[in-house]
Amino acid sequence: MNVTDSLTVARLRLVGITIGVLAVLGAVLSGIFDVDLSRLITRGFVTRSLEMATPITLAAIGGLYAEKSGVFNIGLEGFMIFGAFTTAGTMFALGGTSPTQGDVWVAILVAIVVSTLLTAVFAVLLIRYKADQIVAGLAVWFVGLGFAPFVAALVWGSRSSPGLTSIDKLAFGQSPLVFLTIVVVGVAWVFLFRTRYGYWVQAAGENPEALDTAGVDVNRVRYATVIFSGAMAGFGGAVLLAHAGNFVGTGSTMVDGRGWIAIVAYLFGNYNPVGAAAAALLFGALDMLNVQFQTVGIEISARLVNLLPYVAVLVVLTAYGKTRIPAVVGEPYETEE
Amino acid sequence: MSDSEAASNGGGVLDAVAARLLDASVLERIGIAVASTTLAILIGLVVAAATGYDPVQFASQLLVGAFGSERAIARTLRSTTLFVLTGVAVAIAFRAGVFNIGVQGQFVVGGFSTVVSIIWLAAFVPSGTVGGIVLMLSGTAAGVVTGGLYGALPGVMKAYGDANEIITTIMLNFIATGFVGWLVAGPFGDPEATATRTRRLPDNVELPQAVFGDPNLSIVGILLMLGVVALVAVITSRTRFGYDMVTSGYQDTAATYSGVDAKRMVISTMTFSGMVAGLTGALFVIMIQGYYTDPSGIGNYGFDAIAVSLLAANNPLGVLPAGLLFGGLESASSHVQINSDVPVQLIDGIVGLVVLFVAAPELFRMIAARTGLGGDAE
Amino acid sequence: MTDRQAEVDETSGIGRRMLLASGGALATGTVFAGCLGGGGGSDDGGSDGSTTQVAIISSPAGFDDNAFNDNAVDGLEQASDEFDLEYTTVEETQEAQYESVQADTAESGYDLIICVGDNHTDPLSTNAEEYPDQNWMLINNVIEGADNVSGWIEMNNEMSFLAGVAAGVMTQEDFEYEGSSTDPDGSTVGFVGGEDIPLINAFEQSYIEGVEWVDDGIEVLTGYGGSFSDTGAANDVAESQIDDGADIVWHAASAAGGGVFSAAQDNGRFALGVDVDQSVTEDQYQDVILGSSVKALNEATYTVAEAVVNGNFSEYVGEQNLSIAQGSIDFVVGQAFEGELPDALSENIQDAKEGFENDEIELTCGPTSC
Amino acid sequence: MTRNAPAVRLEGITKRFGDVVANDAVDFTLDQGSIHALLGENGSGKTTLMSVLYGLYDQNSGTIHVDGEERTFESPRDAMDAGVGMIHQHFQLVKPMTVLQNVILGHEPTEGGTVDEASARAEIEDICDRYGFDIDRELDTPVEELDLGAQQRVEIVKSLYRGAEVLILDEPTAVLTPQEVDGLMEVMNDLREDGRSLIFISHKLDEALEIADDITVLRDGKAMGTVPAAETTESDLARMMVGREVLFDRLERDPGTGAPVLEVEDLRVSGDRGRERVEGVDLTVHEGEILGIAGVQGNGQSELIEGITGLRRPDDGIVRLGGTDIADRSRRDRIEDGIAYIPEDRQTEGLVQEYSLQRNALLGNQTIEPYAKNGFLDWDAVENHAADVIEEYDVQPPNPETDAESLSGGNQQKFIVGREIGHDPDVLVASHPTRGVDIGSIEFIHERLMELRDQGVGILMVSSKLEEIQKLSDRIAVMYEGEFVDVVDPEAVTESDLGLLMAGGTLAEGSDDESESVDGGVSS
Repeated sequence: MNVTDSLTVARLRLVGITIGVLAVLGAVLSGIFDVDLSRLITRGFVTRSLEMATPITLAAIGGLYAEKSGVFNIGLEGFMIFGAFTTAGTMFALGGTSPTQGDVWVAILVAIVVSTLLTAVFAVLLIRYKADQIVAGLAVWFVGLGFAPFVAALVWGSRSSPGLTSIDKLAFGQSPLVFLTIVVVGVAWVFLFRTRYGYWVQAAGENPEALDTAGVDVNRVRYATVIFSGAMAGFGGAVLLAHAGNFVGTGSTMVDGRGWIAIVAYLFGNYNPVGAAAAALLFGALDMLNVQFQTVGIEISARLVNLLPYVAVLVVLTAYGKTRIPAVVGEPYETEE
Repeated sequence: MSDSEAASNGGGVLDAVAARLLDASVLERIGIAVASTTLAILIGLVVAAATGYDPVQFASQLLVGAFGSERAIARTLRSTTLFVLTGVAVAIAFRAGVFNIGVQGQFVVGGFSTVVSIIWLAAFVPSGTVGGIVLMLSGTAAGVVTGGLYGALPGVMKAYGDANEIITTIMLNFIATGFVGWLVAGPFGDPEATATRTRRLPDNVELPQAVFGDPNLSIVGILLMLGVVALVAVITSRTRFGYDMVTSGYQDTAATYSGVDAKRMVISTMTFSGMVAGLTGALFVIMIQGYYTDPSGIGNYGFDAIAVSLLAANNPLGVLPAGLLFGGLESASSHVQINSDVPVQLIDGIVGLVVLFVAAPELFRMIAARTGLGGDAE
Repeated sequence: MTDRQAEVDETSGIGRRMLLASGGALATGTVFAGCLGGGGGSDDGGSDGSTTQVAIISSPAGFDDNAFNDNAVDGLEQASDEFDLEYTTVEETQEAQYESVQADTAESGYDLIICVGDNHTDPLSTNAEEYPDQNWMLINNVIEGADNVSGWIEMNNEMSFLAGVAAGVMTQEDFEYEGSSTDPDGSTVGFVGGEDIPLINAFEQSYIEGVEWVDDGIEVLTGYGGSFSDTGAANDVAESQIDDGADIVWHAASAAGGGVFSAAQDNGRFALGVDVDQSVTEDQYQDVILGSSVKALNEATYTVAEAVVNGNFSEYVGEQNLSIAQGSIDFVVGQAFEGELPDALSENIQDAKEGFENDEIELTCGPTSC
Repeated sequence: MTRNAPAVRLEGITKRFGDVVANDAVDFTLDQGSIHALLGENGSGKTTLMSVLYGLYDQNSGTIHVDGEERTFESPRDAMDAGVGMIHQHFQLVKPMTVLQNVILGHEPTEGGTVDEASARAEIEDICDRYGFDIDRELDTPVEELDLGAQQRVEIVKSLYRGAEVLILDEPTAVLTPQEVDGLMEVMNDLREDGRSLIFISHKLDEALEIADDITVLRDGKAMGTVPAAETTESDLARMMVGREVLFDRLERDPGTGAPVLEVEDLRVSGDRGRERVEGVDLTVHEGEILGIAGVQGNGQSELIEGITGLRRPDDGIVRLGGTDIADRSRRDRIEDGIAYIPEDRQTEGLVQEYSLQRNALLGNQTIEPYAKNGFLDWDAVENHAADVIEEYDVQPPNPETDAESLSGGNQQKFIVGREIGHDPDVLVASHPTRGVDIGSIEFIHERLMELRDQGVGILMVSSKLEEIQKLSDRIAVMYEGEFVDVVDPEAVTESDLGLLMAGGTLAEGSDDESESVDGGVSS
């Protein structure tokens, strides 16, 4: 059994868990509370679960690329905040409080570009200046929490934007960004496991010397993946905003922990883009199931049910803790010259 | 005598070099901390100027807000107490090579269980000073134990389930905030209160004020902070446990070779770290809050503590000045809010930048090498 | 009681006018609230006697919530336009800091300090004593026995009840407007809360009672997004309720409420606003905001600020109310729906208000908790 | 064989790391279609020189010529493009990736944007056929599941796949059995006959003499000269390497043995991946005896020793120390019981690199009086201990404040040996006590071990150096695939006998063969 096979098994296991958990929870609760299951599992539920999973999936794919190559980008949350803010700012700059759909797309692109630039600075700190990855990542979060609302306050006189617009639905009542994300997941999988660059990414995180001696510049690979991770997190933030329609910068901002969940999602998905997407969907669906419970009047504390994904992560990490972390994550690679 | 002569030939030079390097590294760490802070504040001032505020006024308000009056100093010391204690909690774990990102959660459950246990016990203990002392001691013990257990949990999961502690502690932070929030709003909520909070601690649970007359700052708190710092410094440098712990942090294989049980070490480190976090929680509720409220509004001491610890190079003694810096910034941000129109998020951003720069000491080494400051880089 | 009656007359006179103006003022006011503040250098302001200096300390939710806190600031904004008055916003989201922030603010020499939210009560009872010459205003509670605190209680329960009445009436009507419509076959309405806390639980319960006052056969779907800032979560809850048959959704989710409006807009249903006329503050959703249940908190801050300027603060010391009886809580029709809504709505609202004025309606919950 | 321009010519290569001169104006010439051995002790600069040639390091001065053309290699990729390949001592393989992915890493054929595995597979199979490699059967196996010999063959195939004309092999025999070494020699011969040029880095004189056409000796970063293999002898080479005469004599031995101190019965220990690596070993070490364990690395010696010292919990069996079964006791208990251990890996186990020698002196002693009392440490006592070890074992620099990482390998090892012997143990377990240590230190450590034995301590020693085993041991146990195949008297066997046993053979089948050189290759 080779590496991709074992990952496939992990992925299948995860999908199994997803379906299992949801089915059991839904069935048991609808039985206990005598609620028709079709009221619980609606098309809207599926749509919202997908939308919930989308930004997490994008950030998770970025994060797993970086970590596969040996760099732990714990700053995903911060980059998502920047992404969301930039999207809102651009939409506002282009179209005031009533931007067009074209403005939305432009804003998403701008957010990706801005995130890319910011991450480039971050990547230089991590790779060239060998910054501690955990701490620098946390710092990105702090900086995001500070500066995004600060700039928002300068732009709008409030840390939250006024209502802008959200992206129009496409076929089947789904956002085009959901479809785009599905494509991204597929491409990310093929790229990582089927192209030479994907091989390099994997080698950079497992044995950078081997890659170096094969004539590939390890740090160049890592620059690429780290910048990609920030761009994807920014993209995730942009998608979040494009679905929500306005920026909220109070408290922990509208991103509200999704970047952290993204990290958990790819660990859960064993560094496989498809697995990460499945994990994100699991979290999204759990969250939305919680909403359904409230709507149909199943009386369990929302606050407690909201903790379910976190508990699930703990159980799975501990019971199925064999997530194989790339061998040299966190270690800067030094070529002698 | 002949030995020392031999040493002075070949070894003497090396000796001097080694000693200089050793000194340099302590100086260098201090230098990096100072440089990071200065650079971050400079960037903050530039941002302030660029967005149309008066940077000089902003800077002076930072200073006045932190140390400009007795009230300011008291406020600074109050935050400093919490930052230092949580910083020590983080430093303990980091020293041992365990990334306890979960100090926030341990701080929350510790404080909450202090409140709950004191309120429960108050019915059995006479009122008055003696009763108050009994309540405070037992409440603090409850906080320490709960914090320790909550810290032990990810330790056990790491040791026996191979679960990455960075992830598990982050998850446990969310769970602590959510679950305690639920408890405060529901089962443990004060039925009389309109706000979301527990019942108040009885009146005899109060620490002597003694300093600056600030009702929320007690000399006991400051002494406790200094005591914990000293205790942890002694434990890490003078005890077998400390040696085991720090050795595990530097090189776990060597620690195992020397007879350290790696799994147990992870658990005891996390427990120790969690106990200090729990103690901080207890101090927070007894000295400052007086009841428990929704933990999502309690402040991010546990997260900022990571930065504090890092700024101090995870040295328990270094945590004192680092905590003072953060306490000062926190205190200043309160002052800036009241007395200026600069959006206070700027200070949050500056704190983020401090952390970012501290994470990249190499940056300053290169700057130093380029500019010829700070002597030769290694 | 006679003193009190006099106040009522005076305040209710302004009340009506301010209520209607509140939405518009808020829309412009909040845009600058974050940067304006009272200007720097107000350290010893107020003592020079010319310009009145006011500080306002936020509730744990913080400013920029497009609702509660901003509404309070809005009154000051208006006062600063009309009088020689400057104000500073002090955001403090940590309850543990209130005692110290209040004291620090008092030390800075403001003529009036406004504390937004019930969470300030305990610290303020200490500080009101500590700073006996300081004028304080507390929103949502009173300090018993303090002669320097003006305590204002907003009857959120009454406000929520009115929203419930409006929702109950409209879900039974067959009503269409620009692509949105009610569902005449079903009678289901929704409520979306921010955080699941006693304050908002009281909103929920009073809303349900309002709906059932109209017809107790109407089903009320309730849910919480878990946050006052996550519009996405509020949107999800509202969509789920709309999926399940709700055609009118009201929210008590502060800044996150925007998500409820967009859910209504995307699914061709209607929503109701809270605190201020949200068809104005969130005007891109005006085509689905039938109306808003509002309270004149801005009126309260304006009134007290004016009193300080005029040197008659003492008239407002003690318990003050924002209530239907005083004309400072009402239901206003959305700006796009002026004259469009069925008469049944205004009739029922009028009946309900009279019910309160004549003490005929009893609510389970108080203004801040049940 | 055309011999026009040399395949590789290095002129005046100087490479410094900070103040340390690793290569000092080294000249080196590799003829086309030949095997050139680069001999030298550890730290003599062999690997550095080859890393310069391979583009891993930039030389400070000097020139590189390949096929007569001067070249500058910015990276290994440049070197590879010029046809230079290198097989590193530590394999440069990505463990979880498959053999095929490893071979083509950095040179993946692509089609339509994705890796064209089919054409890569065909090409690799072609190479395997040509040189008789067997790894084409395992192309889809993750490399980490292969044994070390097979991993080495993957490395060689990798270089060939990349079109290497010049192959640098960095100590390729270190991890192989003598029989596997023969196999490698055959492969090298085939490659030479195919017209490729090989550089063979080694510190084993016999191997160099056997396979190489020319031999260059490095010492302290300087080239001491190049000689044709046919015209030199082991002792000439040894003198060039060490700079003085080297004694190959066996030390005097006192055969008297005392009571058993360490008894192991039917010990079973599993390795990291759960597989049983020690499959029922019995052994006894007596007072005043050195029991040597010979064997090719990876046959369970590490697990056996870890099972005895307490670093690994045995699955089954008895470990009796002075009559008490300690198999269930912890590592710490066993230290306190009197087992001292010179670990296999001094860098990661025996020393904390960032600690001063003083702090390192406490390593393993942190529960033992006088260094610790009631959980508190007595740093003065520790410092005295460190100073004693430094003095007695001549550790350089003689400063307890020096960080361990700044010491040379030999000095690090002397410090560890001194510290462990300082425990006043009943039993000393020594794993590769002189690996990577300079000759002076080797002699010193050997003397100390003999002294300790003479004081009545039982010593269990594992070493992959046969001459060390033969020189020190009173009895030799040969370990193969988790079991002892034989216990022999060192006086009664030759190195080739041992080699045969280590490869799983028995002495009855055949006692000698011509491929083994005479006894006593110098090694470091």
